[in-house]
Amino acid sequence: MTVTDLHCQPGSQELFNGLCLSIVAGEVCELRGPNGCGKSTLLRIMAGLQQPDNGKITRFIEPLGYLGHKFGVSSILTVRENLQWTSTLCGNRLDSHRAREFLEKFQLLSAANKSIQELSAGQKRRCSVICLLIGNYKLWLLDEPFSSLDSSGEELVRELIQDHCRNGGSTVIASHSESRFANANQVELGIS
Amino acid sequence: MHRLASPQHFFLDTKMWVVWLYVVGIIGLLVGSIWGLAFVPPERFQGDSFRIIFVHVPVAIFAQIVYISLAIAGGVHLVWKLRMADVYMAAATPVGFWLTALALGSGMMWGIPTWGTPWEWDARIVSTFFLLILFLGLIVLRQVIPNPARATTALSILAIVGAINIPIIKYSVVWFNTLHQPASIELFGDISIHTIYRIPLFTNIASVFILTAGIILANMRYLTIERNASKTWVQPWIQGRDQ
Amino acid sequence: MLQRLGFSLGFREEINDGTTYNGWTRYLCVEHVYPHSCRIDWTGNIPIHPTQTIQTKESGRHRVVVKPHRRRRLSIILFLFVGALTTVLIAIFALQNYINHFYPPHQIVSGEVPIDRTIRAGGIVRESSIAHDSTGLGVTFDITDDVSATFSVQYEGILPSLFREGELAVVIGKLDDSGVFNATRVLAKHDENYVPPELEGLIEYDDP
Amino acid sequence: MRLWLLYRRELLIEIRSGVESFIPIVFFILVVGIFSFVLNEVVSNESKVLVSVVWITTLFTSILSLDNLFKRDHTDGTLAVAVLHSDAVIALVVAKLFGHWTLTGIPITILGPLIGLMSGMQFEHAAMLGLTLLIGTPTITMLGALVTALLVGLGRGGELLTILILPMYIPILLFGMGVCHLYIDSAPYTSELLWCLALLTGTITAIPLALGPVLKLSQDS
Repeated sequence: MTVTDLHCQPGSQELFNGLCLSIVAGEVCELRGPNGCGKSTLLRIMAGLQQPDNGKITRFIEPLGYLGHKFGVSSILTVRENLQWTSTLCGNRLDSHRAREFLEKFQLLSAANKSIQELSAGQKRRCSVICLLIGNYKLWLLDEPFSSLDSSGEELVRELIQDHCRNGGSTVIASHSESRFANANQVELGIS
Repeated sequence: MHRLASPQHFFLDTKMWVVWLYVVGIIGLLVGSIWGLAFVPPERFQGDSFRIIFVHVPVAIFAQIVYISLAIAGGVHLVWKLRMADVYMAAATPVGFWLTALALGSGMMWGIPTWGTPWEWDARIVSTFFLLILFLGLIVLRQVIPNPARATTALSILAIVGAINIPIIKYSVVWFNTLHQPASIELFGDISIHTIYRIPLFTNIASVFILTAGIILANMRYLTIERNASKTWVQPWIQGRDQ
Repeated sequence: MLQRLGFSLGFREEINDGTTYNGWTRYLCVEHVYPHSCRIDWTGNIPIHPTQTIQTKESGRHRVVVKPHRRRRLSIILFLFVGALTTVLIAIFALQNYINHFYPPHQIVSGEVPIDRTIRAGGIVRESSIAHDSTGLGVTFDITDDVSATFSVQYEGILPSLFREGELAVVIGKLDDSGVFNATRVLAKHDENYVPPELEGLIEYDDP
Repeated sequence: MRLWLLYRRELLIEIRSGVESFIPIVFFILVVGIFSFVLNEVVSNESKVLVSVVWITTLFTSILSLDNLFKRDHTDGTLAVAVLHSDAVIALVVAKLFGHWTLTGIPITILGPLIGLMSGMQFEHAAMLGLTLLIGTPTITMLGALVTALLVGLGRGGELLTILILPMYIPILLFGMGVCHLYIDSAPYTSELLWCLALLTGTITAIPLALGPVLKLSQDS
């Protein structure tokens, strides 16, 4: 995926101008910067949810895994129904065995039949990460993936990202917590 | 034509056009309406009340034309993302709204002497009324959506859907009207246009066209300034050095 | 290592290299770039997922895009075409058989008309057939189609201002068994009226 | 298959959200009831009025219920996930339209003629009313969904919806009612019925495909 001379000016303040970026397979790219510097806007533009003022994004791999601030799970349905819904959406089969394995890995097995409303924010975040895994996308765009996750959850997600990159996927993370990835290339989004 | 696409050239070059459009438009309107209102013999059925036709017909025609042009600008914006298309839409919507309001007003003024009631559920008045609502929808939508990029795209989609609906609405209203409660005297239907009326009418139509184009252009110039306020070439005008 | 890549006008040639990517067969589509379009010089490799092997073109005028896509676009275009076609056909068909909006006089006279239901009948008002009865508003007149069939109409109420002999009129009401049509409403056609072009067949009525 | 699963999910959400999804039907019955009560002497002898009342209330019920068509998914973020899969979004949108239609369209198509029969309408007039509703309600749902998609995520999209959609609904209303009125007058109604069908096929071809990109556009709130 390549981003060429992106210019975005939502309000009066110009977020970025002439930004060039290319995400290569098997690489973690971290967007750093204080709040309000347009990290999530850039992520939304890369995901295609938002139109930049001008500039062009060529995406080589079409389905992108995007994890935004909102949890991508519908709050009325139960965890299991959400998993099933995401698998139907992405078009790849999810048998109950694999679902159970995911739930065990994320310690959500107990909450499997409770509706999302009753879960805590951390559990919701884990559920949306499972949905991300189900889609087995090549490119992950994560917006503050570690927010509202406890230490075990954070550890789990980081390990997931690492082995995702190892077998060829790539990830873009927008977070202001300090970097924990060795070979990640940093993109500083300071307010000029 | 490509030169005009950039806001700066657009603003500088069109200064003279606006002046000319205003001048010709106003003169044309004066000539046409004076001629129509004063010198043309009264019409056999309705006498003097018929003269409102010189105001009503051109205004009603251009109300629809402006809406169709909005839809075209919407299409252009969706396909080529031209900045000018967006500015045109922002400028033309209020003008279209006031044109339709004027058309309705003059229609009512004409209704009082001929039918005795200002509001007559006649097919043509009803479709102009719905056109007014469509324009209102456009204006309201623009104010509700905060993000300008999304606002323009939403507006262009609504304009296109609306434009597709105009002929259908017109047809269904005319059909419904003639079916149930028979169409009373059409607005200008039952008077075939004699030649003596034709000339002032056409001058009026042409002058209204020029005037609307002038107003829209002036609006567009104002909007280009407003949108590019932060740009350097705009600063002299912001300090009001020369208008 | 990555050259600036721009979109360009070109045609897409699909080479099916057989590998599948989560259920989609992968097409390698090579876009042949026309010389006059923006110059793309493509050298070296493109950061594509390492598991995909790419066959490089020596002429350098080709840009290789690996895009797993399906035969989706064709079905969408087909669906759009069929849908639009049916809509237009139905609309045309609707416009055509709009005209027969009321029963002509010969049907009324020959009795093919349901008796007990409110129906619409229309025709030309026969000359000097309008007779006001003495009591007040009642009026009788004959409607004919200038060929053979004529039927008389009995109506209570004010006749429309533009109702005159020799003009078209439409009556709505019930036909009683004796062949007299007692109308609840009488509508007279305009003399010259601006009829929107697509409604040629329509008759406009006028009723005070 | 996927469509069926998504459709089931829509129904599940509606049922699980409890009474809220039955408000439109109650609203429909209430408004029709009020109208026929107030205009009692008119409605009883002239079934045309009742047809108009039923049709106008259908419009308002659909506007009332269209507002939260996308709202729940937008707040949850599932809309953002769905929009990213550009080919799956069409299936989701069609499932949503069906879901909404089953909750507002079908009950109205059943209740409308029923109310008509109850207030003394002849059977075949009520049947014709049912037929026109059957053709009209999907068109209303689809057209309304398009305009709602424009307003997704805005705070007070609901009231604004009415202003934007009503002019678009006029043709459907007029032709739908027109067919019933003509049928009651026993005048030939085929051409109007065909117009209803044309509107239906027109919306079926255009709207589902257009909703995907429109939803994508209205994501960046």
